[in-house]
Amino acid sequence: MQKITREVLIAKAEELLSNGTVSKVLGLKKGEFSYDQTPAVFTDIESMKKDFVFDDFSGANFSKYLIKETKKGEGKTLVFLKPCDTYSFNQLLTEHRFDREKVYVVGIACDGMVDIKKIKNAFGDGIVSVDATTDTLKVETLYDGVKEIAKAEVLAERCRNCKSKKHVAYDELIGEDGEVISSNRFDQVDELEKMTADERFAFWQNELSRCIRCNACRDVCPACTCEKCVFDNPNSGVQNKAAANSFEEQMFHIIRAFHVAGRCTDCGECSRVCPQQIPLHLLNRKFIKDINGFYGDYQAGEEVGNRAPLVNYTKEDLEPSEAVNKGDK
Amino acid sequence: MENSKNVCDEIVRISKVNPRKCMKCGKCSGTCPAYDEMEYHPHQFVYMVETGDIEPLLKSKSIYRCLSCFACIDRCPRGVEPAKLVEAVRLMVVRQQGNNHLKPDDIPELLDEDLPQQAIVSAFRKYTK
Amino acid sequence: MQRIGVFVCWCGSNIAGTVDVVKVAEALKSEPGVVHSANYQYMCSQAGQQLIKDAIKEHNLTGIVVCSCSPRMHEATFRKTAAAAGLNPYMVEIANIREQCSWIHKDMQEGTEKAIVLGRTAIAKVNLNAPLKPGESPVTKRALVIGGGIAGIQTALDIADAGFEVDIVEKKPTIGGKMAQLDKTFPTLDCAACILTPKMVDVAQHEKIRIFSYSEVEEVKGFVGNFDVKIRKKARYVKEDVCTGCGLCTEKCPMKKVPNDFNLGMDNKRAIYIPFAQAVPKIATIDADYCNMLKNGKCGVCAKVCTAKAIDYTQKDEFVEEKYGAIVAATGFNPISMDKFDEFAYSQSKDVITSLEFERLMNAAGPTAGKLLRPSDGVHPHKIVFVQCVGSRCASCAEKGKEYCSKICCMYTAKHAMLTRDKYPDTDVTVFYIDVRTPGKQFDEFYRRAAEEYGVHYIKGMVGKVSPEGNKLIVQGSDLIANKQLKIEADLVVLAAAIEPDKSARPLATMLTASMDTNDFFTEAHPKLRPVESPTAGIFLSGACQGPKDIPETVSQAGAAAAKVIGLLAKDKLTGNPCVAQSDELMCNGCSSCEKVCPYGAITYADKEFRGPNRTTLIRRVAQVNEAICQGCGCCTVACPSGAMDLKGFANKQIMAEVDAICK
Amino acid sequence: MQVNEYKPKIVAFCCNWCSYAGADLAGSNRLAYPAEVKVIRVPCSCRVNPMFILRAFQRGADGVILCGCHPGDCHYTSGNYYTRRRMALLFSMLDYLGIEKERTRVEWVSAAEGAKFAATMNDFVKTVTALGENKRLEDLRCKK
Repeated sequence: MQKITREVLIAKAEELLSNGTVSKVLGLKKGEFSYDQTPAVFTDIESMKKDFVFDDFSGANFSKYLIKETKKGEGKTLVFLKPCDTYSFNQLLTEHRFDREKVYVVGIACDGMVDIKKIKNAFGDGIVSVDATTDTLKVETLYDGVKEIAKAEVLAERCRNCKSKKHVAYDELIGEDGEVISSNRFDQVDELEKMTADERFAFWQNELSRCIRCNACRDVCPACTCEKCVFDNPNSGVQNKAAANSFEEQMFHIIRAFHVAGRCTDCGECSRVCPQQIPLHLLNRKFIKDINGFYGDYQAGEEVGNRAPLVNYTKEDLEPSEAVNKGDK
Repeated sequence: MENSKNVCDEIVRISKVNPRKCMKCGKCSGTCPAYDEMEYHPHQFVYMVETGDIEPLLKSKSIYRCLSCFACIDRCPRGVEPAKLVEAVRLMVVRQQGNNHLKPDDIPELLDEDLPQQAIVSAFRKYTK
Repeated sequence: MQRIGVFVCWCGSNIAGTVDVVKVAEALKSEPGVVHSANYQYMCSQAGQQLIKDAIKEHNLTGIVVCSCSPRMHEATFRKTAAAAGLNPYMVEIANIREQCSWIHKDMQEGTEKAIVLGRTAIAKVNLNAPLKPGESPVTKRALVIGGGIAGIQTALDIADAGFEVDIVEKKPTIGGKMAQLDKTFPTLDCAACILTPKMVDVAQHEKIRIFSYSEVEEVKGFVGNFDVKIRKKARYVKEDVCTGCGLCTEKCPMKKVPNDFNLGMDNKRAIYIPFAQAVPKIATIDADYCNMLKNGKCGVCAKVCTAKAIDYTQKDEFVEEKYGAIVAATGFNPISMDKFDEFAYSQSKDVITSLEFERLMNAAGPTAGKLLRPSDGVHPHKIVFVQCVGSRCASCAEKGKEYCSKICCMYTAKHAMLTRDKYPDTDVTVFYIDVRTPGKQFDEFYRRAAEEYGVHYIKGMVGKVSPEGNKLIVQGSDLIANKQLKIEADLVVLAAAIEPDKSARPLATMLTASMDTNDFFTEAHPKLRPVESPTAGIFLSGACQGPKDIPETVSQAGAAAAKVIGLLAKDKLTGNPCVAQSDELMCNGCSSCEKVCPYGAITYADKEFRGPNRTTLIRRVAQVNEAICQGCGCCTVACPSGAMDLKGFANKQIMAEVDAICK
Repeated sequence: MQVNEYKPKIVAFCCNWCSYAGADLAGSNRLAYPAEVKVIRVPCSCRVNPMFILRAFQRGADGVILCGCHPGDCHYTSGNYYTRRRMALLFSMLDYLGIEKERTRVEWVSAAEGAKFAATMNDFVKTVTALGENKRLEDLRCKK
């Protein structure tokens, strides 16, 4: 498999910019540290050569940025999408969130991205840089010199349980397209379901009590693209910038998960960006697992135009009482 | 069976009661003061005559328990007159040879101070040929 | 800030008996926005309404809360009251302190406390109410009647006589329905055909009525006043406008072994047929399941003999699309299947028949030309047993029968018994019954005549078993009055099968969005006060599709439904329900979730320009609600993740205010 | 009457066409159920946003029950089918978070089922009373 590097992508961008296919490139540029990357729009190849980054830390899902970016000016936007990003891309198209004609998608193969938080969990906060050119990462730390760790150990959660190597949308591909993978992504949900209610409660209390309501999960989520979020809307009745009482935050996470239920592609961005490392993907995966179990397998974004399970029904659907008692056998 | 039917027709003829008019409401039996004394109750008389089930009635002591108070006749919503049927069945029995239900010899034993003379006379009329 | 008036009704002692109304009025005085609070014995009375009107003017009220009976009872009344005093009627909220409080609680303190909470909840809501103005929609002045039995015929005639156009859709090749199959009709014993066929002819000749026979309703869209209906005209392979109904084809067709459904399969018809002599329209129809020409291209006799050249083997189903202002369901009934009642040996012996089959056996146009002959051997039966309540009042055997009383069986059984005895005095007739129910004009007299004058044996008790033995049927049943089990040797057994709604009613109800009960009878808008209307506006009910009915009742209901339709069609414009969905375009994502769940297709999308950052303009796709189509269910409001979609009159904020008030 | 007897707060969302009418019928037939139950009338069960249910819990409700027309009988054809999906997923999620699943319920009550309405409410109040006060949703975020 062709290794996707920064250089390969810059060469592709140069080609597309110079032949006029696209007028700008949506990519990442370096932040304070090499692993700390931030989205950027490049309109010329020089600035791209200077600032564009792509490595094992370039996990961000770009689909969401397309909503705003495609509305700015004429011309197409070039975006490099990993397989998982293409699902979000399709889901947004299904919801008419941007004009497909204004995007040029280059699908790029992906063998998993690294989660810096896992490295930090292993070596502490003082990470200066990480060399991720091989399967063994060389981590330069501030206090302990250079450490080594296997890439497999610090793969992002969603990559460890990668659901698909297949691009469901692209204009062209770099590298080979893969297959949909049967992953073990519901194992953790299973484990939780097998617990008693008290144990589950304890688990979630431990997790959710760390939430600081920074809204990072919402802001990054490619399904959370509302013009105005209900939690910011004074007419919704649930508006709150800062929580008035502790309850409002459970409500935030439950409602957020509910609002994206059936639309969430399980891209894992919410958990990736959570500064408190709350496993938010476990809420989404619960909904996905239930939807699959109750109404048949459904993968959001698999095809443009699919009808999401919550805006659909059959006359034989199970009753809510059956839904909650499914685990009590 | 054929005989029963003839007997029934005869009972209907002499009583001038049409048992088909009965709608099985049970008011006759509901009002009958001799109900507890009777094996077959007024509504059953009507029904059994209607269906031709006459033998049990001919043998039953119930025909002598009816007081002929005519409450059933008075209260029947369809004008069936059950007491007349009971009377007719009784007549079918007592009119046969040797079937008098009351004999003069029985009287002294039945007498008491309160018994009105008229009752004895009417009992004779009722129970004998 | 609203200026709210609270009006607590005593409803005589209905409310005041378990709710301290004075205390409720007093407690609600201090709720936010309340400037006036009163109580009165009967708020709905003229004087009570005057009290509200006066208070609106005197205290300059902007909203009112009436604590009274259910809003389903008097919401409309108090809205009118408010409107009469110049207040927007949608500034009225009702706190249901009767049905949902005083009538279910016995304790005064408990009832009073709950009434206060309910009042507070309504006040919280009315604080957020806004004046609403209903939209208007035009009315298509044409009615559709679905079903061409006596119910549909009468409804159509009455509507048409009032000057409105009516279309009848009948799935069979002729109108007439069940009544056309009947022999005589109780309690007057006039012949069904004699009184029905003139009406059928009236329908055919009425300039305002069109008949779509051999047709079915395929699709219904729209709403009251504006229904769009697609009708499927099934291919009958005969040109309707050409066929003269001479019937020559039905005599020459070589395919003679087609079960005649009009005679319930007791004799045969040809593959091309006219159901009966007085059929309307009198047009032949080819049964494609049996026609050799259609099946394998061999034959063509009918086309050869037809002098009018009406036969067209290539005919296809056609679709007609038409607009209607009102729709009447008149889909009628059928006897239930006797297949599951093994105890009556219906499927074992040809001489166990249903009452409808008996009806055909007695009918001069029936398979025996009106002679009562046993289906098995054509011999005249001398002993007939009728069994009532077969499948009716059958609560424990839902898969076999029906829980309800079929209502018509007692009377038609009395009729059958009487007619048999009248025509054949040598025939002995016994009727087994659980109850004899005869609540109708001249009904009990009729039944008593059967028993008293015609000597029909009525036996209180049910038949438990019928067993064929030789050419006899041994009927084993109980005589509860004699307290005996009876065994009767019968020649013919007639089962008064329960009736059920026609199978086409359920899918039709779904198309019409009209509700049904568990037995698939259409539900009326109110069981007593609106018995001929469906809860769905613009849908009316006629005949047995609403519940078991005899002919006089069906005809009365048909007329009543027609009157309601005429009332609707006489209007030029309908005022809609203003409690409809509303999309806040500023917040709408254009994601189409709302559109997908809308059952009425009331939501469309438009690209709109919005102001973007830095004096730019953005074009966004946003949802727009057609207020004339929206029925106000609110499904879209929940599908909408951003909350851009809200429901007027039941807004998110209002419901949450209610929740808060209850939980306070 | 006991002074400290625990009385739960129950919010019942009832659709206007079936369940609210069923509740009225329960009243007309004088079928008693506890005063703890307070009904909010909504046009259709599909009008009930999960936010309303959570809001009720937030404001101290101990149980929330949602009543609508029987599947297939929705006045608006399909509203209750959506309700059924939404609530199946929401209730399953609440259960997943360790919240007592008995605190939420969906029940189909037709306009003719006054007796069912009363029986349902009696049963629900009994169930919620046995569970006691609703603490878990409140406590989910507060680490003890």
